[in-house]
Amino acid sequence: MALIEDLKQRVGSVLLPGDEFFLPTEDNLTLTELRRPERLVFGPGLRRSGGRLTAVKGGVLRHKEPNVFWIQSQQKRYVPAKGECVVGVVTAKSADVFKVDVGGSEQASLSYLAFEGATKRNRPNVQVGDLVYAQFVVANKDMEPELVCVDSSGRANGMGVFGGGGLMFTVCLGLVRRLLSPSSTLRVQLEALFPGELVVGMNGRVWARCADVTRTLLLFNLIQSCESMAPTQRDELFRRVQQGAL
Amino acid sequence: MHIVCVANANLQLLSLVGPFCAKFIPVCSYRTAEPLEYHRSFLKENCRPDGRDLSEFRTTTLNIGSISTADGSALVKIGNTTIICGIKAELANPTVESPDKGYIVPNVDLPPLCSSRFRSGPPSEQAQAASQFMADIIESSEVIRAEDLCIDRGKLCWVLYCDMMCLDYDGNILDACIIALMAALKNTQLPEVTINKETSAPEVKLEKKHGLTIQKHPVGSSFSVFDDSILIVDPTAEEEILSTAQLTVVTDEEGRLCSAHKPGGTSLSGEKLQECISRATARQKEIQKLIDKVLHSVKSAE
Amino acid sequence: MATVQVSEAEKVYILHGIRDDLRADGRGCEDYRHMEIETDVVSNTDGSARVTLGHTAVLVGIKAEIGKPRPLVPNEGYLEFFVDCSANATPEFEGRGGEELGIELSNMLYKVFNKHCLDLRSLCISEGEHCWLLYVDVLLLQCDGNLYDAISVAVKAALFNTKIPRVHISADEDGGKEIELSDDPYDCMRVDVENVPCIVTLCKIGHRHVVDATLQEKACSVASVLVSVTHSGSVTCTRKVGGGSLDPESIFEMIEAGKRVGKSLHAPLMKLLQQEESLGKRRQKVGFLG
Amino acid sequence: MEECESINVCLREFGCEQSLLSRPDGSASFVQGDTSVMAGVYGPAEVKVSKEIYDRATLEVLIQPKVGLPGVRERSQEQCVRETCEASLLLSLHPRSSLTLVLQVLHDDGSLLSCLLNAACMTLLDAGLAMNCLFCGVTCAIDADGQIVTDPTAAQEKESRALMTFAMDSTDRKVLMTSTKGSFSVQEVCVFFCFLLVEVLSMCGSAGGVGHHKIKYFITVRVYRLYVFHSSTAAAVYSSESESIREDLPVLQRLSETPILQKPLTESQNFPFFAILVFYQIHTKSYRL
Amino acid sequence: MPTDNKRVRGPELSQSPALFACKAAPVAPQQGPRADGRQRDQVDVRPVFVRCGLVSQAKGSAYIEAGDTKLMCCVYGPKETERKDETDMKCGRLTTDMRFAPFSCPERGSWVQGSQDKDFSLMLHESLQPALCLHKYPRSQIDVNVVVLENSGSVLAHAVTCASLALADAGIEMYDLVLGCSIRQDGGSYVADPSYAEETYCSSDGASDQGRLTVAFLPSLNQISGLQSDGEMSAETLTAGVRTCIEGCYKLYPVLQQALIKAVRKAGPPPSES
Repeated sequence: MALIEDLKQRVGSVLLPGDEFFLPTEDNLTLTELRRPERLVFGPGLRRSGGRLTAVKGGVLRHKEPNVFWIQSQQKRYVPAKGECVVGVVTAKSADVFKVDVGGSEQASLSYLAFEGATKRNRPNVQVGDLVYAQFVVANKDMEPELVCVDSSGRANGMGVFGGGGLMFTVCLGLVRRLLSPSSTLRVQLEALFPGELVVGMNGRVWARCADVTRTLLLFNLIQSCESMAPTQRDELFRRVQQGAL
Repeated sequence: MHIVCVANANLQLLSLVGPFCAKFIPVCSYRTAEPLEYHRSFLKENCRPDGRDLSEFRTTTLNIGSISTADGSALVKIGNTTIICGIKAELANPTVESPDKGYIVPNVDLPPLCSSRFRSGPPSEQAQAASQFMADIIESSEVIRAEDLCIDRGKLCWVLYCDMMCLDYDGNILDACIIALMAALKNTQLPEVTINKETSAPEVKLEKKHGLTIQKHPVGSSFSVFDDSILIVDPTAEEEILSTAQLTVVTDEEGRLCSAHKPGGTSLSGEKLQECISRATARQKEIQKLIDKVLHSVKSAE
Repeated sequence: MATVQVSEAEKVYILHGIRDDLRADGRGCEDYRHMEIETDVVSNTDGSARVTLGHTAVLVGIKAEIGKPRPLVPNEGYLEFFVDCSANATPEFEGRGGEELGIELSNMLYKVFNKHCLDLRSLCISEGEHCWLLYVDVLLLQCDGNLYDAISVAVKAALFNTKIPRVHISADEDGGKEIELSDDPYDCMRVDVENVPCIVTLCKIGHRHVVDATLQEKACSVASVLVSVTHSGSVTCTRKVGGGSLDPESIFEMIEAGKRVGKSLHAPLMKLLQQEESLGKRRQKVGFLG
Repeated sequence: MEECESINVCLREFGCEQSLLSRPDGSASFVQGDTSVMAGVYGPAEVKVSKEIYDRATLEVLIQPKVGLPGVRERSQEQCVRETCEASLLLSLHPRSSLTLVLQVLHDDGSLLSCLLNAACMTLLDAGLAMNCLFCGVTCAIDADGQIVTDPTAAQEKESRALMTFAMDSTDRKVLMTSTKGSFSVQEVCVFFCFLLVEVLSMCGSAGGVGHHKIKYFITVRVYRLYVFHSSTAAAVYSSESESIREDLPVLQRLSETPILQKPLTESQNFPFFAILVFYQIHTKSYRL
Repeated sequence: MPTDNKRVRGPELSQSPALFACKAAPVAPQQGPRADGRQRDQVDVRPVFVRCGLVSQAKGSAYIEAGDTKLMCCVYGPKETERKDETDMKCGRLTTDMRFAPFSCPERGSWVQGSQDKDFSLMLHESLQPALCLHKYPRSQIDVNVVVLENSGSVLAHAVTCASLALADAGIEMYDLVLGCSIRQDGGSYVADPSYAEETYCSSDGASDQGRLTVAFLPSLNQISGLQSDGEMSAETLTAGVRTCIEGCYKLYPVLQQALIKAVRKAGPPPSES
């Protein structure tokens, strides 16, 4: 298909808002022709309206087999998306929900019952100001976002209220994605350098705890400085840290 | 009686019977439930809910000199939209930079009285933008030469406070403001001022009055863009809210443009703009005729 | 304005009492509460007075400054009023509430203390150029009803206490005028307060009206009438306040009563003020906490 | 009918830098000659109940002049910028939230409104907000001799007979906003439109780190003379030179990024370089210069 | 004074040309018939022109013209209260706003509302409130906005009349209409419904009984909802003045009734209950 070819050709190049691609007209879909149209998936930054596909964000076009396209862009403000795990701060308690600030435009709600083992009698011990690691089950533009701290089988699976100590800080959303990517060299390098706990929320909030406060702070500074560094520079920096230069 | 109408059902009805028959079906609820669809169904037939076609202005009426406390005044009605303009002349010192120039200070006020969308307190952004627009028009078109307002170079000059107040907001206030301002300026009578040589104090002869020299007669025409393509003239308040862009073109009697003001909104092609300009030129002639006619009747009545 | 919650039973009690000319604190319908007046309480003003009426406490300070007369009346000085409703008086005055009441009160004061009651021409120094400007600052310290009456008495007392330095105008070499203030602190001008009115607030409660209503009584009334009366019994200002309406006959009665009460208020007030002044420095200052 | 030779109209040197403020969600500075504007955008964030719109985000634009408080003129400029941004942003994606765009004028040396518009566009882009199209603003002046000056300085503006500012969108190349001052003939406005040739000249991105891109765009607006008479279709020539951005390009130091703004871009700088030429033409009956 | 950044600014200082006039403006005659030919010491109010329902956007509106005094009033509501903390569960809230157009007085006024405008708004509020059935509109707010287009005396009195008409036009439940009337007392004689010149003119010597009086009156209930006087008058003069004003209100009453009937007729017959 022409569109796919067109798109594939542009993979890796920069698109700007307003760049358009034209989808094949619906007339091609005839009943006699048995060939099913290829399923196309458009991710963030691409918008389909009628027969047009428009880029709405500035960034690099990415592709994943078979036909998944998205624009990789830089952003600071988090917009909740279903299924994403985030680090939030509990800001209020009401009758049966907590209000959690996740950095979006609206506070998310988190039910008392959405914790592992929580029942009407056995309420989780969560205070205002606590940090929680939770997952979005409802996140769309028209509804209040809703978080849970259990997976589909009712297990905590790493989610829930954070223990004491540690440090939370905010980085840009691109760095978070890099940290979470399965092939992230950055994460591996960090782990090698400072063994400890690292919780990364998709909303750009990172929580870290190492053996002592000094190391935690070092880790925090390292991650922050990684935001605008090339791999080679980073390697250099890490090497120096390892040698105790910092 | 029907309370709520399903939009789609009505659309079909409308397309069958045409927009004019739409009045017989419970239009009110359709209008409030789906205002945009309601308007679209009319625009499709090249007419508008109030019976006008796309390039038709509402009836414009003008009343000149109704406020005796003002030095010049005019009340303009375009359909329901009502603007009153009162001009007060005062004496002041000219600025050091331009010692031979007077001041014209236009201000537009949208009080809470004229529509429920305005709050009392300092002027809204819309009112401020309108004031700035009027100031730009006066400057661009050179309606009055600022030098004419000078009485004694570097010492004394006139300040014309042109205060425009909206009494009924039903869209298209910019056009109405320009007409009101022009008519009020033409109606303005300033007393004679002389400078006493000995005391160098001004002396005003209130009984001896003269009018202002009006150089240009700018007239505005406002347009609204519906659905990025349909252009309608003289929008009502409802149409202004539903439309995606506004455009005001101001021309003078020589056909020159004083302003083409489009503060954003959806884009417009050059041809459409050209269309607007020619409509505005025609409108300028109509309005100038109206002002002259009313002024004449006021004079003959005296 | 400061309000209190009054239950229906209390209202009926107050209403019935007033019907029989018996008020909750034992007063009659045309009696004031205990009033205390002290003048010259703030040393850095030109005139000041403190008045307490029941629990209502008001402080008035007057500053005289030289200013330019208004273009329309070039041969008169003028008064400026500012009422500060401090949140100390009642928490309701915090923010906008106090500001609105302050404007309302000062507007009323402008109307009451107009040129009919003061000789504003004596405040003129040179016509069209200089005049005395009296800044009257009213501070509400505590609110227990009947603010208008307390403020008007305090303003009158403060005006009585005001000492404006004498000025001498001399022509300098260039023909211009020079204003010289007298150095002698005793060489000063006094304001003639004989004709200055006092406000009497009459509250319509049931079929009768009472003078100097407490907050509880105020809560029972539909409307009140302010009458400002001079010593001779002429009325300088009237105003209906409150959400209700009154029939004409009761308005006439209230004006008549206001005139009667106001007239009888002036003589003892003036006597008291003169008495205090005659004490001079021997006077024992009470101050705010006394 | 004569054929008009191309005249050399140019803009002052301009430049832009993005993401230079840490607090806002998107920021940019735009420099046109000596005119310079700094901008920041916050959002989508929580909205005041009184300003909440049920089906789209509320956009607020605040313009701060170099000295003093914003007045009526700034309010009028705010209206222009806001409505232009509203047309290009997809506000319906973030209902019941607020976007706040703050524009700080650093120096005004003419063509301020166009500089404000350009800074606004760059900021929105930097914040990664969903947009239909980009837009750019350009100011033209007609001087006393009838000559057209593009991107005038304050001195040129003062001497000019008429002044016009346009904003064009990048997809349809149509007029988003016009604001004019002074009087001019209908022919002149046609010429103006003919002149409007939006040239998204250079847009370069530098990439650094694993999957981390910093994209820099330069939008140049150049005005050319068009030769087209009686043509009613808008022809767009869209030529782009693109080079894919490799993941691990050496990162330029932050500091060294600033001078690039002033310098013309060269291949040697190893920037991916795009040039998009867009000819914009409109139907005109006839014009003469 | 802080500069007004929200309006187009003029010069720092400007003065009315009337201040420099060679000849003083003619003063209102103190004896004999008045400048506009009306009679002294009689309840000779100016003929009024009243219209209801002129403003398309408002729930109810009225325009009143008495001599050269021109006023317009619009009513919006009942609607949700703007400030949540002021919501009254039992009773509606009435807000009044009265302002003068800058060109309405011989001296140019400022756009910014002064304390005088606020005082007028407050008196308007006090005069109208007793006539409204506010308990029928719990938790809501009714806005009354008055604009004075030309001030030729007795503005407050006419503002009250105009506002009550607009309220009636808006279909707000009321116990009665409210009418306003004012007089100017000048020594032993008085003028009813004074013009601007008669209102502001001040007598040269400190003669007694100089004052102005405005009364708001509910004609069918025979109640006074607003009373405001200033100047020095004896209690007897004041009482007589109030009676005069009431008489003046009764004179206006039929005109207003006619205007309302006309407006109701124009709105068309009520739909039949079939």
